Amino acid sequence: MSSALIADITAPSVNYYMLAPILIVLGGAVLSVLVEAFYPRESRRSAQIALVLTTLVVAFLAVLNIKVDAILGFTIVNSLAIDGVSVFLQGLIILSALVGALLISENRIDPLGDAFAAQSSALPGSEDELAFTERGWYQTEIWSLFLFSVGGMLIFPIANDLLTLFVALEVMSLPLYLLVGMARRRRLLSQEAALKYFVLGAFSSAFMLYGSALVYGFANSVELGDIAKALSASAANSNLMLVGGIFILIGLLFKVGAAPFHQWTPDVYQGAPTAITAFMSAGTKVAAFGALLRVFYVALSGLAWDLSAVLWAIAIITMLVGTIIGVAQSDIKRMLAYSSIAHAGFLLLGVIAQSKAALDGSLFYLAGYAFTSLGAFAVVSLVRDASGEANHLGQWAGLGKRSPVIASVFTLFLLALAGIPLTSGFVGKFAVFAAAYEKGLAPLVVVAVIASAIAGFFYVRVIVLMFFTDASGDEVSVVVPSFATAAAITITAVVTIVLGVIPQPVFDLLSNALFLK
Amino acid sequence: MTAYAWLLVALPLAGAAVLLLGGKRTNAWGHLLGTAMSLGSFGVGVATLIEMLAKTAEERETIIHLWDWIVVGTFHVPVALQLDQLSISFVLLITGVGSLIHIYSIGYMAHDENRRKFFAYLNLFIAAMLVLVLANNYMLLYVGWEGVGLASYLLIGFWIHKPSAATAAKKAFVVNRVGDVGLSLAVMLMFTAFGTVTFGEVNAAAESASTQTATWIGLALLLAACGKSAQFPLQSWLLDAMEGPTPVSALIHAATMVTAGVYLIARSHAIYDIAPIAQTAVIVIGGITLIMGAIIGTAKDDIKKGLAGSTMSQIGYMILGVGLGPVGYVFALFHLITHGFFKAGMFLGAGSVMHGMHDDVNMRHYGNLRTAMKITYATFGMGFLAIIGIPPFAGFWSKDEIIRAAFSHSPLTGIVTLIGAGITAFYMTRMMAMTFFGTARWQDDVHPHESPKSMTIPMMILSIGSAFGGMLLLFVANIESWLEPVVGFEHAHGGPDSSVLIPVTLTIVAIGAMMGWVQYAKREVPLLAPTDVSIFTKAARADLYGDTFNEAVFMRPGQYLTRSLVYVDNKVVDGVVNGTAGLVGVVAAQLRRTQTGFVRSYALVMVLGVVVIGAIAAIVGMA
Amino acid sequence: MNLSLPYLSLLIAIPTFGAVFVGLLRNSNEDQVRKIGVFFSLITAVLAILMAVNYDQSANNVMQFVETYTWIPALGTSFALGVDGISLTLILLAAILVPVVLIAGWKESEGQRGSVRQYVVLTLVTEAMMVGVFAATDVFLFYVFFEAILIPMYILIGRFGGARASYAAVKFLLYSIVGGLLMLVSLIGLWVISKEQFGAGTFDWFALQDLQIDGPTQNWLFLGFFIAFAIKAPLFPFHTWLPDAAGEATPGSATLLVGVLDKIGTFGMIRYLLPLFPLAVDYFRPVIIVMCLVGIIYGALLAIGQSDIKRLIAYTSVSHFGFIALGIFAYTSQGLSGASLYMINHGFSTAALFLIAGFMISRRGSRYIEDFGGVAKVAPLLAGTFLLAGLSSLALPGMSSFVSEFLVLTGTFTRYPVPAIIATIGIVLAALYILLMIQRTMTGEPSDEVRSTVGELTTREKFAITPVIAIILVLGFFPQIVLNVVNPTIERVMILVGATDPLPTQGDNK
Amino acid sequence: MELNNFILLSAILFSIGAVGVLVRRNAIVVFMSVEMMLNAANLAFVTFAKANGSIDGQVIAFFVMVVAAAEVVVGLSIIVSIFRTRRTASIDEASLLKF
Amino acid sequence: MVIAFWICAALAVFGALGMVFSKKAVHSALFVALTMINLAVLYAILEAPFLSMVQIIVYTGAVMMLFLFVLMVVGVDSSDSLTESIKGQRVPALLGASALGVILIGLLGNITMTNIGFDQAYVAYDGNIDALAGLIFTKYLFAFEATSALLITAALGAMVLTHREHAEKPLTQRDLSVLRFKSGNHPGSLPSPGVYARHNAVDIPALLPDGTMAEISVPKPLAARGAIRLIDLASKDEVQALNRGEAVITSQSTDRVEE
Repeated sequence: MSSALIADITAPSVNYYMLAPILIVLGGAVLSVLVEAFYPRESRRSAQIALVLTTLVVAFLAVLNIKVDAILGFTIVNSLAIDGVSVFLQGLIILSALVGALLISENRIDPLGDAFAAQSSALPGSEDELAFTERGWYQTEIWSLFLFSVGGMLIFPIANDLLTLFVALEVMSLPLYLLVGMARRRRLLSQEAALKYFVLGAFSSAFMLYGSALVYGFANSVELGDIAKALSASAANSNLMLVGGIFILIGLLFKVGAAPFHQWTPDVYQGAPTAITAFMSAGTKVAAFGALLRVFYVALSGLAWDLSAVLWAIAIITMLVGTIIGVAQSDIKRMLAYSSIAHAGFLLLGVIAQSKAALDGSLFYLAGYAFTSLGAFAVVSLVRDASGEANHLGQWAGLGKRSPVIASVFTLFLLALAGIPLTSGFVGKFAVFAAAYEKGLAPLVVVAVIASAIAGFFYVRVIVLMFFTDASGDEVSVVVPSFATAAAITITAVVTIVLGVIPQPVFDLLSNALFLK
Repeated sequence: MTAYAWLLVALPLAGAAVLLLGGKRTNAWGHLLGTAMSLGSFGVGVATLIEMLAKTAEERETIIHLWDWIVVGTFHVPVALQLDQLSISFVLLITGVGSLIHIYSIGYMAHDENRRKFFAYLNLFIAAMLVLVLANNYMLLYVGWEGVGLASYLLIGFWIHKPSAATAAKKAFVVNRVGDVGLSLAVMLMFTAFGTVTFGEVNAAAESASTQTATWIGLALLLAACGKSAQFPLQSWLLDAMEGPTPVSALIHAATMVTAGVYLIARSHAIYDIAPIAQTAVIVIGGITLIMGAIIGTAKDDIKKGLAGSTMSQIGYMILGVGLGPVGYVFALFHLITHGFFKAGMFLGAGSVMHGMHDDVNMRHYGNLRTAMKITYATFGMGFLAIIGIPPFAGFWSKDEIIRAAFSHSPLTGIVTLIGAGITAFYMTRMMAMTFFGTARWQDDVHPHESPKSMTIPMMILSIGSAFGGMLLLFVANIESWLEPVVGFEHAHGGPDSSVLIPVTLTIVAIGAMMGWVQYAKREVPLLAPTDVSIFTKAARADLYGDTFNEAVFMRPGQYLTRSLVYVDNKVVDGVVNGTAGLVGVVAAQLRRTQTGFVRSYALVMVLGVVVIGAIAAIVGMA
Repeated sequence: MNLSLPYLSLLIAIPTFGAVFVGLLRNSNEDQVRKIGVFFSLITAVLAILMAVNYDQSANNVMQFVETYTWIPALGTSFALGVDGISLTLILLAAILVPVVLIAGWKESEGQRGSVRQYVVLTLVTEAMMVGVFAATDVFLFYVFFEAILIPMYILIGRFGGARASYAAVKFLLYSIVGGLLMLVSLIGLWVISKEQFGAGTFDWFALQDLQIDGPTQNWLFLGFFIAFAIKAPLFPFHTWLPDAAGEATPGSATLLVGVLDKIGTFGMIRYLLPLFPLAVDYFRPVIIVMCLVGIIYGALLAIGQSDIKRLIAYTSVSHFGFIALGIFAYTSQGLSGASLYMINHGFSTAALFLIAGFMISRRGSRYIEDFGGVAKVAPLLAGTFLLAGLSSLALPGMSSFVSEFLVLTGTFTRYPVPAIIATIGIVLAALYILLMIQRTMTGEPSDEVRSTVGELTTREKFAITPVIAIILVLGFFPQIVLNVVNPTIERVMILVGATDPLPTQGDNK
Repeated sequence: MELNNFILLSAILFSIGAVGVLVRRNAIVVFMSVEMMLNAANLAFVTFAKANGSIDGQVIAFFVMVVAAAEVVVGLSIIVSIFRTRRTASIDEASLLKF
Repeated sequence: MVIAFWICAALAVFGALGMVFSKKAVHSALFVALTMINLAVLYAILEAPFLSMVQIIVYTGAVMMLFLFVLMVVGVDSSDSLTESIKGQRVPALLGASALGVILIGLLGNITMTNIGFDQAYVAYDGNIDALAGLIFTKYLFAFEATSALLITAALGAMVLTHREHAEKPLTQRDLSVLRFKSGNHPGSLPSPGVYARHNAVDIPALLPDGTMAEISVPKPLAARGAIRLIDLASKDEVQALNRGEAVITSQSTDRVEE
């Protein structure tokens, strides 16, 4: 190998402004690993929290910088696309992550510490574990993992080629698999959730990868733009492209929790530490839908007609499965998980519709849903009995009496999830449904509306339990949280209302949110 | 005075308002105020009449426009009073008889703790009845129409603690409502057809209206009249209405309110004049009720119910009379007024009897009361002579004219009226005999005595009316020409001559009276009603099965329907909703089982999903 | 007095402010809270009356007191308010009833799951939203209020009601949500069509009237709106939530619910269905009229069969709403004006019925008819007012409801004689259900329980109920007060939908 | 040499891998099956690289191997940690979360 | 080459099937390794020498070793029952997967594929590895960098989940012995029981040289149950005799339970 030839490899130009949010977050993650290695244990946790929050804030400023200076375009030989959508999604992900970080940092509500096992490697119930707990140790590696995951989420929706997409998927998912399994309480469930999430995640990413291979075979490139070109250039529909496209979609649909690839959702949402569930439900959904939108809008729009039947079916099944099975749930986290499935179904309408309005609607919907979901799970983490969170719905009876404020806030979130006006959920739903209707998806809109009605049933049930039912004898209480969770709940509640009452600023933001093709 | 005609209504209305709103504070003088208001109204009526008399016949009709009531599109209804010969006649009847009954009630209700309220209701009735007869359009008439219904409801149920009274009141109102539907339909028809609901315009437009329209309107109005005037088939409430205090029966259920149907038909004469079918229907209804009421009257032992049956029958005469057209209108109204005198008088007499008999109404417990209650006997007797049509008492003149008119229409109607006259003579004689003649059958603790002056004086005044009212109206007031400008008048042609008819009628009356006398004055009247009687008697006692019919055809099926609908609403209509929710629940519970908890089965679902999606895509791709 | 104030915004803002104020009050006892609530609702009422006084009956402009603020341009919606004759009267109705309800229901918020403070706050919030829903001239804004009002009402029913309140509240909410969602679809449809035809989507009520929509599309869009309104109104067979909700809610809340809130349905029919979907209205009219007729008779028969006073009143409302809708879809000025007037009258007469029934129920501690009897003897004034309210409900001439009911019937008759004849059965049944109830509760000898518990009206109760009864009587003889306001609006609606009153047939063969 | 055969081979391996995931109870074997699927994808990448004459497929396959390695590490550590707790590697045992 | 393909393909499929159908996980792992190696050969056939080597090194060398390693932790010998325990899983699973295969083969079987080869691709580069490097460090630079995050995550994850930290510093040998002696009793081993029993039995205490019984020599559980069989003290002399080697155990000594 001659040195002359190596010199021939001209280094790609890198626009660091564009990359800044990602680099900052991943850099923060690496720093966090170093902190883990070299910082004394006693102050490690606070250092990590400070580092993570700083990183996220700086990353958000970097996103703003992109936005304000309109530094848009492809970078690193088209592997990343920085466009209006990217900026919006990245900003949204970072904000969700900030709220998520606040929740993860909570260590007041559980007398034993935060939501994570003192040492995940210690056997549940072992003397070691007890010793760790008694000493008040924390598994501070979660912060590094968290930042890595956020990094992956930031890349996922802006990846402009299938390889980057795949890698980003893994960067995002692997830390989550781990985080899911690290709950302090009910560790068996937590580990089981991790295993399920992991196995199914790997399974689905195998599909996605295989699809990428087929698409690569068809287009001789994995760049989304090239794929679109190849699609429009080829006269006949290629089986390669069809199968490949479907398989890629499957990988993405898995991540967004669309039926029939949704079954991990309830189990993982239930088993994971609630703070992680909250973060996942917001961050993963945003990132995955961002990616789904990009892949579908940029690369696969040529297949839209071939896939329409499939996507209609998936959207319908997703909406109905999410809402109908949600009716039968008795665990609040599982219920919210099914709600998230249903919302994925609603959002699929925006994906299928393929228009600027649909895009705006979907992005708005994501923004609204992310905060609402974060807030809802944050409230879930506060309702506890002696053994940890009181997740059984029966235990929520009479909550309105014990803690009217928290119950009211949760009601707000439920109403937003149900899509009642003056909450973000309604505006989002409206925008998406309107866009879908505009593109001739009226039947889907009707199904969505029916599903919303069914979903209303189980949201309302919780409200009934909280306010209209007398408490059971259980010793359930709403714990007074630390500033972090209180702040998280306040922020999410405010955002939920503000987006519902004055959504126009967000729509203004979205006005130039387009995909670079 | 005409300009102040609104005082006619306002005075009693104000009386009612003061008495009702004033509460217990007005207890002491409430009855006096009520009576004063009624008398005041009468005074205004008299003054108005005098003013009217000064005018020529054509100028006598005056419309007093008070304010616009409802104006929507072309639907224009004023609150306006129509003063003409017809309405002023009614005004005087109502306020006159009404005032007498107010006075009577002062004594009759002296010991009732709610006397003030009674007078309030009476005032309310007077006001409503005046609205009814003074209205210049059917809508405003409707207000009076239901207003008197309300007053009747309140007064029938005045002794509210008596369940029978409450039921009777409700029944009266509901049955009246059925009739009211007729009135509202008539109004709607008129508006649809003519675009107006005022009497004048309707009557004017009716001249060019099609027979069909007129027929429908006529039938609808007849339905209304049936309800208010207790005509077949809506007669059943009147007998029950006797649960109310006797002055009420006298005023409302004899003299005034129940005759409103006659007034209504007379008012709408232009409609009927061009609708022979409707006219025939009126005649048939009148005839049936005439006979029915009379038959019912023959079997009642309750003095008030007997009189009520008689009222039905007499109103049947009037209805039949107005059904005859211009030959009958005037005489029907004539009979209405005379009937107002003698029937009110008899009711007050009955009240007086009851007053003396400890509120016992069973005539089988009476007998030979003429000795104990001379004034009552005398006044009642006057009424008796008037109703059976003995000349020169009032009833003779009016009834005779109706019979003559009926014969001029057809022999059948004539014969019906004659038979009616015969039965009337029978049951009235029976009543007279059972009450005032024969042997005293009083209970031991009953000591019949004459009523106080406040009661007897009105009775006396009314008996004077019964005696001379007919002649006065016919010969002095010349009622034919008086009412002719309003309702039209034709002399009866055809049929037997009065020289034949009067003797025949009187003969039949005499036969009826003889039979009654023989049976009830000459023979012993058992204390308990005999049970081994003919099916006719049984039927008559059961009000000719009117209630039985209503119960069997409307009430029981209605109750059944209601009950089953409640069931249907809970189980079916609501059931569909709850069922949908339940179905979702069941489906959810089943679908939930798919979430087995096994990773591999989730993976399987994914693979199957992929397969199905692939298959769909392949099929779509090929298609 | 001619003040040019932003009346509508103020009418929304004052109760809202009151609600916040009451909500934030600390260290105040229940009576104070209630007094403050009444104070704010009275200010609102006064302001509403002031607005009504300033309303120009002769003006030709469609909406008055118009206010428009930018809201969500992206969705083509703005915060646009304005009133025409119908909405003006309905806002007045709401503004007058709220203080009445607060005063009449002084005690009914005690001893409930929720606190008195919540009750007052929720009632005021409901009032603000009711004003909003009637004043919105932007369909989106209307929808927002339409849906959002469910929440305070839901809590009012669920937290302050009887034993099965939560079931009733859920039923109410779910029904409404289903209706609302169907309406949402149609709303979206309208928006999309406006986008196609105008280039930009809009929800402006005026602009939407210019849309050219073909028949089949109209039919679908119509259905969405109609079902939502039919549930709200409620028309048969969408009524089953009402007896439960009204039966379980406190009398005050039931009054607001049935008296005002449900009017949104019929109001929406006039405001939105007729001008926006004239073809569809024509298409569906036969079905709707049948629904109305069934509702009139069915509701009345069911009312007869009830043993629970409040449920009975609720069923009477089902019957009344049948009349209102019948008037609307008769498409005559009498029918429409009658229906508009009916809305107001029904509001007051139902208020009277519910509130007085509430007085009785709170005394006796039972909602069941069989537990009463003989009330008239122990509480004649109570009985008298109840009778009066009942007479108003059965549309006795002289009461306000007679005028409206008769107008509806006449208006219907001129176009559809047979349905009008069938509807008159409802008049008879109305007498039955009201008088049966009166007979069973008021007459007879009072039982010992009744004697010991049921007392005469208190001064506060008299104070609350007097204005309602006064209005019922005054409007009975002077309905023109309302009709003068409503008529121009109705005329405009008639022109918009291209309907004209049938001319008198002059006795020609029909 | 038919490159199609390579693709068919990759399809077969992919399907067998899927079968493995579906029928094997041992978590480790399940995981191996996933690896098998990834390898099938790699084979497809490499084959298409040759077919299309572009080296990208090979690069991607290389990346996949790295990613797979990382995934294996994480996956196996999860499996080990579960094994420590439950003393079983059967994936069916992890079925507390359901319905 | 064609023959090589068929052989490798057959072996690869065999390996894959073997993986699925082996009872023992270890066998499965070995079968996977077989497939991997064959894939490496196939890569070589497809002119991807670098990948071929990486396949062997990374997959067969590292990944499969990791698998085996974990299998050892879990238990090499454990064999799975191949009977299905989830109701309704196996048949649909096989059907589904077959259908998947059928669809894939059906849809992919008849695609037209060119065979361009890498000549063009290598023009700018010196062969396969340079070409790969050229792409990795330009076009796929970002993915490359991102994988580092993946690797750190993996390392971190493995540590977090499996590395056992201890709450305290572990004790050294020296610490342990100090501790042992500090407690003061029996630092050494205890005497064995039954030393002087007439027949070998654990319930009979040992006798110390002075003839006293060492009850500590009897296992604690027996002592706790009171099942110690004490030696007849009268025979002390005998013991001493025995000690001196003057006597033999005779049969007249009787077993006695402690009085």
